[in-house]
Amino acid sequence: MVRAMSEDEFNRQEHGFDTVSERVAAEALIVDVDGYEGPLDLLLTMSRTQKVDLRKISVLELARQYLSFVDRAKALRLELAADYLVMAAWLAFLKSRLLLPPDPTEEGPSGEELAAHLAFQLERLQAMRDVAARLMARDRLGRDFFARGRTEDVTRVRKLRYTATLLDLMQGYARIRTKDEFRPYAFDREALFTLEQALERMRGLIGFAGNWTDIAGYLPDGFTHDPARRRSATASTFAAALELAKEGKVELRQSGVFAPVELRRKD
Amino acid sequence: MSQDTDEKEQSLFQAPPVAEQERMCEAMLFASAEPVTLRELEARMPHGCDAAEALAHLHKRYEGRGVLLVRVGDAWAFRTAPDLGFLMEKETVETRKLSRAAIETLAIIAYHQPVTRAEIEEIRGVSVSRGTVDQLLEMEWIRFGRRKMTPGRPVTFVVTQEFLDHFGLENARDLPGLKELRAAGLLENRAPIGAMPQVGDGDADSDEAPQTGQSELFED
Amino acid sequence: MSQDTDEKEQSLFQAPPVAEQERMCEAMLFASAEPVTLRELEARMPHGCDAAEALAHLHKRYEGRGVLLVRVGDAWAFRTAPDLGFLMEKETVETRKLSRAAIETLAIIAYHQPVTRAEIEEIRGVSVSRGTVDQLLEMEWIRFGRRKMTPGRPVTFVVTQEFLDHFGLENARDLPGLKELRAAGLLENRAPIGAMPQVGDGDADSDEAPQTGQSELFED
Repeated sequence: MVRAMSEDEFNRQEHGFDTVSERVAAEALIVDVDGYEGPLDLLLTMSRTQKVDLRKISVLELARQYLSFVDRAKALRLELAADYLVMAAWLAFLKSRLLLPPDPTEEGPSGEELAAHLAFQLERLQAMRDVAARLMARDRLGRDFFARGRTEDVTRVRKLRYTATLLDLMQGYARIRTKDEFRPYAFDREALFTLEQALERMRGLIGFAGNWTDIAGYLPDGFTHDPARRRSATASTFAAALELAKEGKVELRQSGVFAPVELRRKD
Repeated sequence: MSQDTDEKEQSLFQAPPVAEQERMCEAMLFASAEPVTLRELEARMPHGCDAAEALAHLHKRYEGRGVLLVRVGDAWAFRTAPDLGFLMEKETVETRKLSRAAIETLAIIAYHQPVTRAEIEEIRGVSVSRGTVDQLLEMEWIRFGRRKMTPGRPVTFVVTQEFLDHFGLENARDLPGLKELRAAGLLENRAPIGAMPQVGDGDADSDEAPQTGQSELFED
Repeated sequence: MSQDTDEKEQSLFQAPPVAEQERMCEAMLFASAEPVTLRELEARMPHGCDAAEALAHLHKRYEGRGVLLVRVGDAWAFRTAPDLGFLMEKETVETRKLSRAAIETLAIIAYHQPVTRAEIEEIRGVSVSRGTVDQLLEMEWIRFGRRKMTPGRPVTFVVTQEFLDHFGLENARDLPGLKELRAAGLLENRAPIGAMPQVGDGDADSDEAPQTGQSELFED
């Protein structure tokens, strides 16, 4: 366990595994990564071996410790989650920044600034853990203090009230919006607005089209939202408009390429 | 030495003062759903307590208050004073969960408002019963919005201030998008692996489809 | 004659005496298991009542009793005194055991609220699992807050009145250690600097350094 591991043990293990038992111990350490909530958590645990205030922690030392841990995992040919490797790469980068003299041409934050931020993150995580523990240790409703056990049940007014929670609402919406994703493919006639339908609809409406109106306004209700339905309705409405123009019932115009196609009753 | 132990033992088994016993009875009767018998009270109190005496004090303490200590058979309970019954009307409201159809209809109106009945049916994929809309109108969670400027000029529905109050929303735009719902684990986990959202990418740009759809709909 | 009518009218619209208002609040709060808001109390009381004043008296009256009047956000409730919990074995409700991740997530939301999912992940250094947020939402200890006015307008999480009630907090400012954390600068929203690795981080630029580092690491 990393928790219980001293510096000495770490150093000794860096020199390889002499015995089977050492190897088993090292593997146990790696397997225990499962018990950690990510690299930051592991770093926080490792930082405890320094036995100092988190504000005075040696980030360089911590980086060495973490990198040797990752090396051992590799030596054992054990897979680490990507998060842990990303952190290792970053710490290697940080280590080099901390060790090498600063390059004045280099942009970005200095090694010290990066180290300070990491120390801040560790301190903040530790602080959140501490307050979480304090919070959970408080007197709690239903365990240490109690609400009224018998609420009043006067039967004078019995009014039915329907209710729902925000969660119900969101789950309901999510249910509708995702149900199509999983439907087996089928030719969907419901999304089709036929030329015949469009013609019939237009014939009924052109009587009112005294002024120039965008043919997009003739799309039927219920065919304007869903892209597939809208596409079908647009195509058939356009074709129907052409048909009506051919019959001499309407005139069409378009002011430019991709401009709206407009329609007017021909008297 | 032995005297010390004696004293300790004695205090250990000594019943708490009456005032303390009164507090105990008060708390137990308050928290219990049913009237509690004298025997039950004493069984739960430290050894040597006299619940009857404590209750006598408690009874007196609550005389003339908004809540009274009353005897129910051979048990005791707190009851609100009979003359204040008129204040309890609200407690008798029976709440019932909204039906699934109503919730879905409401959700679509909230996310897509202003929206026509035909559009609701298009999104839900089933027709919306008259009763559902009427119920939501009656609850004052939705109301009629402007008519749509499309042929037939259909009426639209929008959500009301009461709706926002009930769900603790500042405005309907605060409703989480589809992507956020999924990231929060609110979608049933049935999506094919390839389509699974990755954690952490929920905030930025990958949410385009629902996001833009939503904002478009709200831009008027 | 006219004087008589005046007096009658006055008494008709006069609020009841404070002692009576106190009884009313006492009865209403006793009758409800949930905290009741000041507004709700006043809405149910006769016209002209001052629930706040009545509650102040009531609060004093119950000091040191087995049942206490406590404040929960904008609302008030009677709760048994915490030192008497040992008597209530029968009433104790088994709360669902929260995972370590859920507890930490809850604490982060409480202390940093309103907080986005990305910020929670930044603090914990690990992605927030779908079930965790879902569980906290379901327990009604957290809810969605306003969206952040940052790109993508991510939703935020805040704690609820149920949370305050459960942990016996008057309001979120009373969280244990809040002042100390703030004084130590640990609640500041310090943006991650430079090339810090981030959870579930997808954008190209902030990922550069680890990328190069990583390929180095694998060159063996």
